[in-house]
Amino acid sequence: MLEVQGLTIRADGRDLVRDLALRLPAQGITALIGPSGCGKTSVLKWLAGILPQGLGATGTLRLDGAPIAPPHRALSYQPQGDALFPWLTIAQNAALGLTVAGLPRRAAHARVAPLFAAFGLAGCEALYPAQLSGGMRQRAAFLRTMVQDSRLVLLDEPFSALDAVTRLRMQDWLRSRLQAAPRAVLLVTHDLHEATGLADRILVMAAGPGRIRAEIPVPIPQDQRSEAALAPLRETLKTLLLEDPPR
Amino acid sequence: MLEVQGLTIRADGRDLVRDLALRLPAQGITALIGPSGCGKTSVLKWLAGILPQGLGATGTLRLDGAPIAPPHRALSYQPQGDALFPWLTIAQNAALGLTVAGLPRRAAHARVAPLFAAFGLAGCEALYPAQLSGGMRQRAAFLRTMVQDSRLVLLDEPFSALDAVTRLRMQDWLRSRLQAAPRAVLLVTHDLHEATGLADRILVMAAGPGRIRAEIPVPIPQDQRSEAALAPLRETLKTLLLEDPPR
Amino acid sequence: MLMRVLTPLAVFAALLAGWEAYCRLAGVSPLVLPPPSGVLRALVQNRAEIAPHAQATLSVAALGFSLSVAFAFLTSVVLQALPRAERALMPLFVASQTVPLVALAPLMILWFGFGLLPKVLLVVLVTFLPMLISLLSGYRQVPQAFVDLLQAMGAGRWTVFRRARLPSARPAFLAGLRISATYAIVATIFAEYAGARRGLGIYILAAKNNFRADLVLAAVVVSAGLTLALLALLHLAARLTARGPEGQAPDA
Amino acid sequence: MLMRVLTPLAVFAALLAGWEAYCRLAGVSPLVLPPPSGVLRALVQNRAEIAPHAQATLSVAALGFSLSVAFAFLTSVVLQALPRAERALMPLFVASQTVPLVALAPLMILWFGFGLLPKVLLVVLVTFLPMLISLLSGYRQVPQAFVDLLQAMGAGRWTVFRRARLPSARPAFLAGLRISATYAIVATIFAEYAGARRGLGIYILAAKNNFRADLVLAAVVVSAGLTLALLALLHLAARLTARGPEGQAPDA
Amino acid sequence: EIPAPTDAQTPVTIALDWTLNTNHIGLIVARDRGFYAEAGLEVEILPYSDTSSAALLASGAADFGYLTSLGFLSARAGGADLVALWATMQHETGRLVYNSDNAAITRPADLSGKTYAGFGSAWETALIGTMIAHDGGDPVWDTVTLGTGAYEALAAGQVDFTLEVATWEGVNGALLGRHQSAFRYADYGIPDQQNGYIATRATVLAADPDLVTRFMRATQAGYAWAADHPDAAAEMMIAAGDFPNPALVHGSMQAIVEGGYLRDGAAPVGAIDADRFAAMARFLFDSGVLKDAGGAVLAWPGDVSAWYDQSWMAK
Ligand SMILES: Nc1ncnc2c1ncn2[C@@H]1O[C@H](COP(=O)(O)OP(=O)(O)OP(=O)(O)O)[C@@H](O)[C@H]1O
Ligand SMILES: Nc1ncnc2c1ncn2[C@@H]1O[C@H](COP(=O)(O)OP(=O)(O)OP(=O)(O)O)[C@@H](O)[C@H]1O
Ligand SMILES: [Mg+2]
Ligand SMILES: [Mg+2]
Repeated sequence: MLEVQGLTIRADGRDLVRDLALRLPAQGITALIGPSGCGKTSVLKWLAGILPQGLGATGTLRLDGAPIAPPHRALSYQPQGDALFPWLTIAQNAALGLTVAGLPRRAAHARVAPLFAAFGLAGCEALYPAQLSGGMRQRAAFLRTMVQDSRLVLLDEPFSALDAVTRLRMQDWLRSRLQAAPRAVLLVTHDLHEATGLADRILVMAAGPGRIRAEIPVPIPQDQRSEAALAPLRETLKTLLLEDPPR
Repeated sequence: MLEVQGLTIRADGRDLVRDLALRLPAQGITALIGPSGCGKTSVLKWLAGILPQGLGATGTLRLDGAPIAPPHRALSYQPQGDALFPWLTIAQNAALGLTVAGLPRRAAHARVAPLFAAFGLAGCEALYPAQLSGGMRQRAAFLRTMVQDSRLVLLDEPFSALDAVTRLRMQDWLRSRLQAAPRAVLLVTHDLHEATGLADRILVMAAGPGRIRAEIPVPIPQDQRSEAALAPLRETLKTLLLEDPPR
Repeated sequence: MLMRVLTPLAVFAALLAGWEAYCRLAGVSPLVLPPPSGVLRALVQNRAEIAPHAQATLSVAALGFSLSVAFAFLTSVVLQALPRAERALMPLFVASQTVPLVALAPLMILWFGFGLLPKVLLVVLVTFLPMLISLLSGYRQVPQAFVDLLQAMGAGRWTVFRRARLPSARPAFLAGLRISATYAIVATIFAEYAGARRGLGIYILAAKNNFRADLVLAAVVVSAGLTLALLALLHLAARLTARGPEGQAPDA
Repeated sequence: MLMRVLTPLAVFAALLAGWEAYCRLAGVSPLVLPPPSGVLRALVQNRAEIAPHAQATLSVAALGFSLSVAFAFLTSVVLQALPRAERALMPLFVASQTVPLVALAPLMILWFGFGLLPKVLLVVLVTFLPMLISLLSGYRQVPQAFVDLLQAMGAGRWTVFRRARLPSARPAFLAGLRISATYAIVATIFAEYAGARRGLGIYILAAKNNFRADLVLAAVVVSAGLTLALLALLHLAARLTARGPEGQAPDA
Repeated sequence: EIPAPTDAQTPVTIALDWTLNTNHIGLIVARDRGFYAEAGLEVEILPYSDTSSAALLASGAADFGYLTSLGFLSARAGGADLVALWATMQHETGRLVYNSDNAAITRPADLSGKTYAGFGSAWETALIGTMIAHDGGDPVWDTVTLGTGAYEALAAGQVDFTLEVATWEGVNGALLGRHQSAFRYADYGIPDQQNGYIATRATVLAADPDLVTRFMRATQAGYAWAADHPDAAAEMMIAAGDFPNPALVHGSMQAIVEGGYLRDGAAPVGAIDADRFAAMARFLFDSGVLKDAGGAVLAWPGDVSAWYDQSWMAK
């Protein structure tokens, strides 16, 4: 279990996030949802240990009760968009986390190779990102993240660069992928349809300064999440989100 | 009523859109929905008379039965994003369509001025786009389109640059705006939640080559479109869209 | 902000100090390498003599640069309207940059006399292309959506140019202006070298022929000062003419 | 594609024809303006003499250019790691471009003698800054997400540089290389003018002092040819070393 | 003395004052007839460049320099540590030229108010001013600094007059069929001077007088041979250099020999005449051309005999 306490993020004397507390169970998807600029990305970057230079932060992070300092191997981070390096093949991109961690190239590729099929990328190993469709690129980015074998995966709006239809497809894909190989996930999004469709638990953030306003469990099993079943929850969330004054 | 018949759009000998027919009533919102690359933008650009150079098109366009050739004053086009000119003030941006059409500057500004309040932009006349939030910029773009007094408004994914919460807000705003000042609208989107939330009628396009697969009326009155009421329709649409093979 | 000015100045002062120390300690002949103090003294003592030369250089540079900007602008307007002409002419313009001007300058004096023409022409030759390339690439930087919007409003080619392409090219234009301005003074001096009545080029030539390295370097200092002043002026003009909120921030 | 090559060539041929016709019809003295045919004849007749000069120029240019690229690369690596040093040094580098080299070149010969050093230094002076600026701006063009990704993977500063910044700078590096290459030959000729044993600069100077405008222009043609060959070589190298699918398309 | 063995040749460089021409004939002859090699020297004649030979010599970039009279005197007076070893031309080869069809010019006084194509050296002003004033004119004129472009500009009538070397540009003008007339400096108040000095640094002379002697004697032998065999020397020169117009070299050599420029009376080739040396120096001092390193006009030092040294000629 990952626990954040008293997280305050400051920029130029202004609190972007104030005294935020967070608990992430060892299993399941937690969605972090909120209006633009409320600090979702900042919280995620702090967890990943890559808060931008201008920002200062205080707060404690515990993994199973023991304090840890990010960046930590137990957490892997997937930035917004796919962030695939255009000058590397898909295989090289997928192995990036391993080679950066010091694994020899050959060993890293051996670790990555068996996963391509499961990620719907069989035969794409030697292609370059520009040769792939948006959905395939996104799956390659997931492969790069998942092969790092961390305990918690931090996803910053993984589907925001995709069109809505591909997004629906990728949500289905991610759901089944996580059922096949469970992993704890923190998913940042501002799309309530996405959050309700994927998450086991939704944290609603409010802006000015950023804080957690509500924690909403999603009690519907993953395979029964039809539009009708999710409708009441979505209505609630919509009201919650639209309550927040526009910025 | 606007009528398109036998529209075929070609690029390099390949048909992007083939033999497409379309009828737009004089009132209400028609959504054009479909996967990425199916040709939605191309159809809209053909209607606006701005098909890119590489593309060739054949087809007829009739307004109330009489053939017309785009660009035509009866149709106004709003490109993806907000396309506000950063070097013009909001008032100058809003008056752009009028001044380009040859109206003197003073007269154009006089026509635009009374509308700022209704578009939630009172006091922003002399500001520059960079000084406005995303939602305000989008409203300014709508103001620029609506003041052109065309009979049909062509919107290409007007909300795609906005975050999900602002998008919800802007959908509500557009709905009420159109109720206050009705206008026929053709709304291109690939977001089924958006299409069902706003449209009176949904045209579902399929790719390879682009064609209309289904025409689905949305019989629910605009003020009763709760998540629950829309759920069955959304489920149908989702199935329809996901049926199309991924590209 | 203050630090951003002070640090380079400190480094510069250190360089000068090192040069001065080297001259004094190694006892270098001032004929070969005068110390900075010697250059400064020469500059102060001969300021009355240098001033008219500097003024002559400045006028030629200003005239050539203005003509070059005007000419580049007109050419860019024509070329953006005629893509075929652009494709035909740009390779020639680019190839023209590979000609060693050091060889051409004396010939140009022969061809065009020693009036203003050859010097202005040389300045134009040096400064024209960066401007033209910047402008053309600036026109291309207009977002397609802006063009689409205007065309759907019924705008013709010229309206699209005037209302979207031209304003979009402003940053690129300023960048080109800055590059060209950096070379305007240097190119003028270069042209004067090949033949002139007056100007820093002539002054440098005479100083060199009279074995006055200190005066050569004094003239170099003046020339660098003129260029920096020209750049500062452009920076100011860019700020003053900026439209929109970026008028407050330095956008150039 | 063929048209893109043929149209500029046709325009160029037309220009040459106009020049030739002017020389013949106006009866210009070939001492002042030789016709293109005269230049060509001079070039062919004196090719054996020009060749060793061209070769000398090419070696100096190649050496200076390579050193400049290597030096610019090393400097860029150091400066991107030390932002404070970058802020302190860049204004000085930029100011150095405002110095009229025409004045400095003879002094450099005096300071560093008749050997390779002053000429190579001049080439470096001219070509270093465009490279450095291109590289530094290239490093900055790396998407923040790439840096974030690597840092979250535990990468240090150097790994981020090597795996993300450096490859991102490739297009900017190639652009800088092209700009610098355009000036390498010209700068060498310029340096030779101030003092050399051999080289196109010396050849041009001698031809000029012997009143042989045709030989001057022949040497100019050779120099332009060398520059274009250098640019073509770079283009080829860029294509051959391209990674990814853009390797097929011209990316430079 | 014993010539050094040929396999241990001492490298020596000499910088030129101008693009290779007949003034340098002795250097080419000495090199190509092997006089230098016999003296154990491997002489490299550096091509002319935009950097003056006086500066190259003073800075140590060359061991010897072929300098114009003005170049030597300015550098020496300005504090450069140079010693003249040799004077090629026993009389002034320079002269002031104008187009013969320019009816407005008949005498130096007519040059007042005319346009002069100059070269950017300080003594031109003193020279022309003195000539005009000596002839009773008002020494005011317009200067355009053109360098070598001066001759084409004069031929094209863009300027009224310029200075030339009679034995080079003068011969070339005649070959091109240009009708030009000239005023000799010495006729209008300028002391007749020797021209074309070979100099070295005093430190070189002090450190290795033997080298200087070997070099200068071989050079002298070269010039002497050239004076005796003008046509053969011209051929040698043509073979050595890249001369577009061989007739110019022959014509120039002929003019040099006929004009008594190389050999004047009984004096050995290259001898420096003390009186004429001092007279010219005096003229330059008095007309304010010579300045110190700080730019201040120098006063006549009274004696300049230490500025040259021809002890290498003595046995
Ligand atoms: N480097 C920085 N310096 C100063 N302020 C910053 C910096 N980075 C972000 N901010 C501010 O912090 C706030 C939160 O930004 P953040 O990116 O975390 O929001 P977000 O919730 O991820 O928004 P979005 O949904 O638009 O991605 C914003 O108001 C932003 O302007
Ligand atoms: N100028 C062009 N030349 C050739 N093909 C083009 C051109 N413009 C678009 N296309 C192709 O036409 C097809 C339809 O493009 P279009 O932009 O109309 O799709 P869309 O439905 O709007 O997609 P999206 O949802 O991604 O905006 C795509 O396959 C695209 O690659
Ligand atoms: Mg974010
Ligand atoms: Mg589209």
